[in-house]
Amino acid sequence: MFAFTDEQLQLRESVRRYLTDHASVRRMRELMDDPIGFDRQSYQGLFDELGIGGVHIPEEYGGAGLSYVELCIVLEEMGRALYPSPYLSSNVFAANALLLIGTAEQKAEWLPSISSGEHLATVALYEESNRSNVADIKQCVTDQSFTGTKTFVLDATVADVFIIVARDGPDPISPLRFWLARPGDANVHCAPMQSIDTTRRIGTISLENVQVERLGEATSDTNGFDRFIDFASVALANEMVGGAQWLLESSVEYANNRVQFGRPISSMQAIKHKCADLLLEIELAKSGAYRAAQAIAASDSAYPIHASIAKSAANDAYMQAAADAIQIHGGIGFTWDNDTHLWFKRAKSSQVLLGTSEIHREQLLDRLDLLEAN
Amino acid sequence: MFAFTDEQLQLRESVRRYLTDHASVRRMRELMDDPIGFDRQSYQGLFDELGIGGVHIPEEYGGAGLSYVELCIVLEEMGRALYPSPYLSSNVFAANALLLIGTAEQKAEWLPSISSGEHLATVALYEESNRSNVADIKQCVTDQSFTGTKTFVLDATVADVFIIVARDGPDPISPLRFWLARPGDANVHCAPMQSIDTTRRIGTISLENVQVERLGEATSDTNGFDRFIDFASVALANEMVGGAQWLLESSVEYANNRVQFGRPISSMQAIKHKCADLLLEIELAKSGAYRAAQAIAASDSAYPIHASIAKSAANDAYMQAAADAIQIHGGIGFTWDNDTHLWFKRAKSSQVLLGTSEIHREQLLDRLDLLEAN
Amino acid sequence: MEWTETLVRNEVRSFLETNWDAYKDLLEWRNKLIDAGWGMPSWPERWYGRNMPQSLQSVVAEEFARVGAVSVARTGIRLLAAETLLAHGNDAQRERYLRKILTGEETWCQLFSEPGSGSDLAGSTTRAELVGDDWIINGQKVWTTSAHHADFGLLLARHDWDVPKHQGLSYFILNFHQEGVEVHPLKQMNGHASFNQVFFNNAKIPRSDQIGASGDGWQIAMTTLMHERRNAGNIFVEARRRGDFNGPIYEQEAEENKILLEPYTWYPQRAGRVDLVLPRAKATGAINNPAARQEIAKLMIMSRCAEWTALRARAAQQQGQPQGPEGSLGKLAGSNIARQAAKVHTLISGVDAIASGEDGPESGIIAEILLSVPAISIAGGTDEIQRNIISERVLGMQKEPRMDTGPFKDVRKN
Amino acid sequence: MEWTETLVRNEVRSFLETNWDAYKDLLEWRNKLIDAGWGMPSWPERWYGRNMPQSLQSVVAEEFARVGAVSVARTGIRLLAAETLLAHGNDAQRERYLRKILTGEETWCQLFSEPGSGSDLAGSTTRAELVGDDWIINGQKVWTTSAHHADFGLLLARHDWDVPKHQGLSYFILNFHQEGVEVHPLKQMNGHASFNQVFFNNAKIPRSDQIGASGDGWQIAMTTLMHERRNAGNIFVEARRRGDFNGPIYEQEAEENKILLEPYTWYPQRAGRVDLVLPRAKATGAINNPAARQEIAKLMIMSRCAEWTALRARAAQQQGQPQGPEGSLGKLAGSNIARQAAKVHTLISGVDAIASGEDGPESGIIAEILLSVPAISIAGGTDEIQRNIISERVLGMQKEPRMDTGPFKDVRKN
Repeated sequence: MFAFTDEQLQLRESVRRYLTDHASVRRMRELMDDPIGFDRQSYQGLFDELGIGGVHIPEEYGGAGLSYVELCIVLEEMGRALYPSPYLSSNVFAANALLLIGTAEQKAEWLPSISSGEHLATVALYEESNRSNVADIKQCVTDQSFTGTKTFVLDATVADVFIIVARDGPDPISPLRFWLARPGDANVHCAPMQSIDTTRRIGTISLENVQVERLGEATSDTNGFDRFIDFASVALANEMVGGAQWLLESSVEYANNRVQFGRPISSMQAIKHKCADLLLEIELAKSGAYRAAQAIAASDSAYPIHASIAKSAANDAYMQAAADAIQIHGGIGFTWDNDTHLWFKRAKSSQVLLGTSEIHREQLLDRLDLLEAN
Repeated sequence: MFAFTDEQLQLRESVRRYLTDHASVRRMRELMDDPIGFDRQSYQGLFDELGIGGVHIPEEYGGAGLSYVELCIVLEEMGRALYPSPYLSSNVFAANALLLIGTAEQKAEWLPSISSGEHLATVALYEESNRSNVADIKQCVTDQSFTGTKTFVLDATVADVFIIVARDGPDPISPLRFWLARPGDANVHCAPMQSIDTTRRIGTISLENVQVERLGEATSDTNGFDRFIDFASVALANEMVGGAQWLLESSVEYANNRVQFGRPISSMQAIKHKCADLLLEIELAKSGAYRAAQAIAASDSAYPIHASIAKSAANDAYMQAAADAIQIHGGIGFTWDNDTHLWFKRAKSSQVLLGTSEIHREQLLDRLDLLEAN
Repeated sequence: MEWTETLVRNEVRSFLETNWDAYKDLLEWRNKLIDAGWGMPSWPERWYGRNMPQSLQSVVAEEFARVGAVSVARTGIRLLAAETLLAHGNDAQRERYLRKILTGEETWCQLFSEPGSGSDLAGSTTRAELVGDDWIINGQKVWTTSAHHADFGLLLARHDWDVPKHQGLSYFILNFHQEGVEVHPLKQMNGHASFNQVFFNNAKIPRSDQIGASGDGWQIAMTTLMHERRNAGNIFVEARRRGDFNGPIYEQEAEENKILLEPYTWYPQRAGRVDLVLPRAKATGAINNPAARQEIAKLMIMSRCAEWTALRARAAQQQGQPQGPEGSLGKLAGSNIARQAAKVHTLISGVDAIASGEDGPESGIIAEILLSVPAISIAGGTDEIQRNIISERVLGMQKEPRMDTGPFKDVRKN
Repeated sequence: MEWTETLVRNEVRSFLETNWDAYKDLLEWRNKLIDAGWGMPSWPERWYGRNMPQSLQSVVAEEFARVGAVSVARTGIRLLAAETLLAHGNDAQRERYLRKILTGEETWCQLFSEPGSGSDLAGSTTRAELVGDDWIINGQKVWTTSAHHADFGLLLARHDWDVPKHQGLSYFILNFHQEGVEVHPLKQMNGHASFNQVFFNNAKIPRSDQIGASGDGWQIAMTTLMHERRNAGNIFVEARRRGDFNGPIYEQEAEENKILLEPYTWYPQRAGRVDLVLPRAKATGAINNPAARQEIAKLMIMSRCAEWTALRARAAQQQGQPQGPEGSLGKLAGSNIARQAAKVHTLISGVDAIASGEDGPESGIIAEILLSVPAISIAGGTDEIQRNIISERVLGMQKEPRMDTGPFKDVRKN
């Protein structure tokens, strides 16, 4: 174990080739000014050409029936290419919520259209109270009705259906549950939010007395939220290490070509050692991300530990890579026309979504303790 | 303000010259195997030749009547030279306890003989419960009698008198007070403790039903302990930046002389940049240490903030300098015969005495908050 | 004449009593100041000054501040141009340019950095060829602040490719008002465009606008850079509030400053905005999070110690003590502080950190900090160059082997 | 013969069934093993082996372990000597030395590093001069593990000072049992003396003990170092517990190991003892301190990710995939982990961190960690050298300009 199989390597290769052909940086720069922010045609190609709309979704729901490892390979490549699309929000997060919590009927209703790209779904997690710790959600559903504003919702303005996370009743310790808000409700209002990362669109959705449908049974276990966040963190961590790797490669290439004082700056220890340290940090983060994906794929009960490790290591490696890449590029790295800042901004948005490293480190020790206690 | 005066620079110069003449590393290495651990003759010379036995002790108690700034200059030079002596324990810590808390009678009784070197005194702070946070003292004095074991007592085996810190009564929130245990009591037992830093001797003292004398009045304010610790931390921080400076200088000198691959290693960016970063960290720590000494000298009410900053900055700078110095020296820096490890060990003992950086950082925010509230 | 503090104070005070009037026209007032020598009193008497020691300048400034008197134009890099002309220009050049620098009628910029020579300024490849009585300039400069409204530029260009790189450079005054010069704004990752690229396509410089002799370029540029380092921070000198005073002249001055300072509005964000940390930590509740507290405290400690280090350097200098290492460390300290501040702001804000513009905390200032901090360890000499300088000049460590000592045409370049 | 797993397993099993006896004398048993070719089955048949592919070695080891059979002597660096002799020695040398390496009768050490050439091994200045039929050796080696009980040393020395440094080196077998060789222990800052200094004062080496030709020294040393890297960690191979088995032969083996492994007792402390962190954090209550928790978590994350990275490298290798960068990062990761572990141990222990020996926590192990960790980023190639190697070999970055390419006598040295 722990080496990718030949099939997995082929999957990586085909996704990379597809994104090289269909998701150039030039195209991405055009999309940054686009109100939609992604290319419907290349997104649809993921389904039609590559068949990765539902990598980890069972075949009965229209997916490819592969494991979380394959999903994470796809995400790593998308992170590397900084591919702007609702794939993470719809095909991963929303699909996960359905897979983990939904009833058989709900899965049958929604997963096939998500897997085919027909519907875009997104999960609304953030609100005023949980900026730092995503679990500090206060808003609630009462009598199947929800009123409130969710923020930092990925791809809010293009989604066809929302999965709202809210407490099941007004008691502040009521369990967190997921609720479907059907499209087309007149009391649902979406607006884009300005973000430093224009390759990952966010928005607000405001709901007023909107009837929502609970995902899963009322009696289902109350750990669904934690599980969802862990799965999401692992997915994001894999996307992140792909981006970090791109930054390192582009920095090394630049340093090999950039001459100052009569020699390439890649011959200077300050630059060489920075890159060596970065390689180490990124490879460690990759191991964390891969291991966590594997733990989920293998239903390893220790996966929450691996999820904390993966997100924390990816946060630190990606931000370090982003800062170092700009530094290695020097002044040119701070300009708009150079591509480095696009990955820098993605690193920043990834770092804060689903918890900074401090949150995950604190959680890791709790979880290690819990594991030992069991 | 903030530049040393000419007199202060002269004081520094004369202490440095004295220590160069009387406290060579060779002599220090001999003393490391000595049960006493310091050179009585050179220690006595501090009083007789240099007149710095009571730098900051008022003239009426036999001192030089200078300020805390001058005391800290002396300590910085001692730290630089790694001068092994009971100066810190007796002339600084014990003298401070008397100055800050003692009654006029107690000062008159003890300070002159401490200032002249006739008596060695030491303050016993640590016990089983306060290894990490020195304030977590549990032992207490009841009916003027103390039973318990104090550990990590500086120069325990050579001290003539002990100042025990203990709670005033069995209630765990009773105020912490300082108590004199007179010399010669049969129920006081001292033993040396093995320490990684053999240039700073520590020991245990065990007392059983020993009658102790309270320092100061029973009604005196209960902040004496905090004040004592802050003063002590500032003194130690100044000692530490002297040691850090020595490590940097010796590393630069070694790097300028050490040739590998046909060039001095000081021409390699990895070494140059390490030294530049270290210089920055040390100079910042010096500023913190000097500023705190000045705040105490000027009775600036913000001195607790400066004390936290000074100790924390000195901890980090000294340990970094110690680790970097060994790394720059390479294999030779790890050998016993090279001097670097002696400063490394002092850095480590200084780092943990009176609180690691984490403690001081946490305290700093409390204190900033308090200052703002007032 | 031997200046003393009392003498200076009395003279300035009497001059201001007689002449200062906030209802005068700015240009008129400045010309009067220039003629009287109170605009740049440390300059030579022949060139609008009073030959006064630098140390007494603050007395003059105090008296100006006391009555709210406006001084000569000082913002931007115009004074670097003036100091360079004073040190290396000829009298005709001083005559032509100095007064209008001080009146503010003509603005200047610095044309040193190039796309291929960022850290390595002396590796300039902008080409200067003498054709008849004109130098013909071809090439490109970059990182040029204020080029879009500059009248003149201080230009470093190469006239000789057969000698080692530092020896083949010359120094010119370039007039922006000509066809061969194009200025394009250079947009940064934080959305601002504080800098420009300047392209020369057979731009012309009359021989009379060369400063010094051919080959003196590097040495003269060092003078400019020395003044730049000395004035670091002074760039904002005139931006101070004049809340207590009123008069139309202040509006004229404010208008001038507004244009000049526009490119610098994000500079405080670049430095990390340590001032915002505690207030925001309290507002968000992050002050109660022990992990955040550690990082905030680290920042506070670095920041306070760096301030004190700067004070220490200044105090030692004022007491005439030999310069210690403290003075050369500020830039590197600033980078570390800014980086830690960005980390702390992220930690405090959580997901809010990425919301920008009006959607973001502090009306987008937090987002702007996060996108501006990367510049501080690059602009004006990267951290790596700073560490080289500190290790060589302060610590006396050895230089690296040089690969660029031969004739410049043979040196490997971009 | 074409070896298969089944064939190997059957043959070894039958050999052991017939011959293995824990009541045999260790030397007698090993000679039998050597003659049968089961001691080093991957070696050539002519030299005590069976020419078996490396991949089947584990099958042999499994069968030995199953019955608790002792193998040939493998600890220390003796196998590096053997592999070097197999690769570059002549038959007379193999005949003379190989068997006694495997029986354990003669021990070896490596004489490469010098005080003046630590990172720069090829800068060796130990002098070898051919006088008659003897090489006369003068100079000094250092960091020599086990020299105090070595019979022979693998010596790198310089015979030619007029050629570039890598070309003037030769490789010898040095006999320690002579007057011209002095061994002094080298005490470390943690109190141990795991290494030695070795001084040569006209030490003699017969011509027949030169390996390869003059000038081949560096190339041969590379073979030794390659095996050293490959065997890293294997040094402890024989130290495994044999709790299930009894017999006098184990006592003989244990005695041999005790001597050989003594210098390495502090190596686990050098790596930071991550295993002690959580138990001690719980015992001291530091686990409840949020600042400590952050640092502990950082350590756990680094340490787990590094373990997984090593597994990843091994798995890819086993699947025959091209080697990724993971394999070369272990040493640098180990340094970072050890440093963070030292930080965490200090934080957990507070003042207790400095109490050593019996007065210290974990019977002085914590203090020993703090005094041993500094070695890990130096020994076997400093972190700086590792970063050079990684950046050049893995990332394909450029080398620094070289200052040591001319005749060695003209190269600047210590």
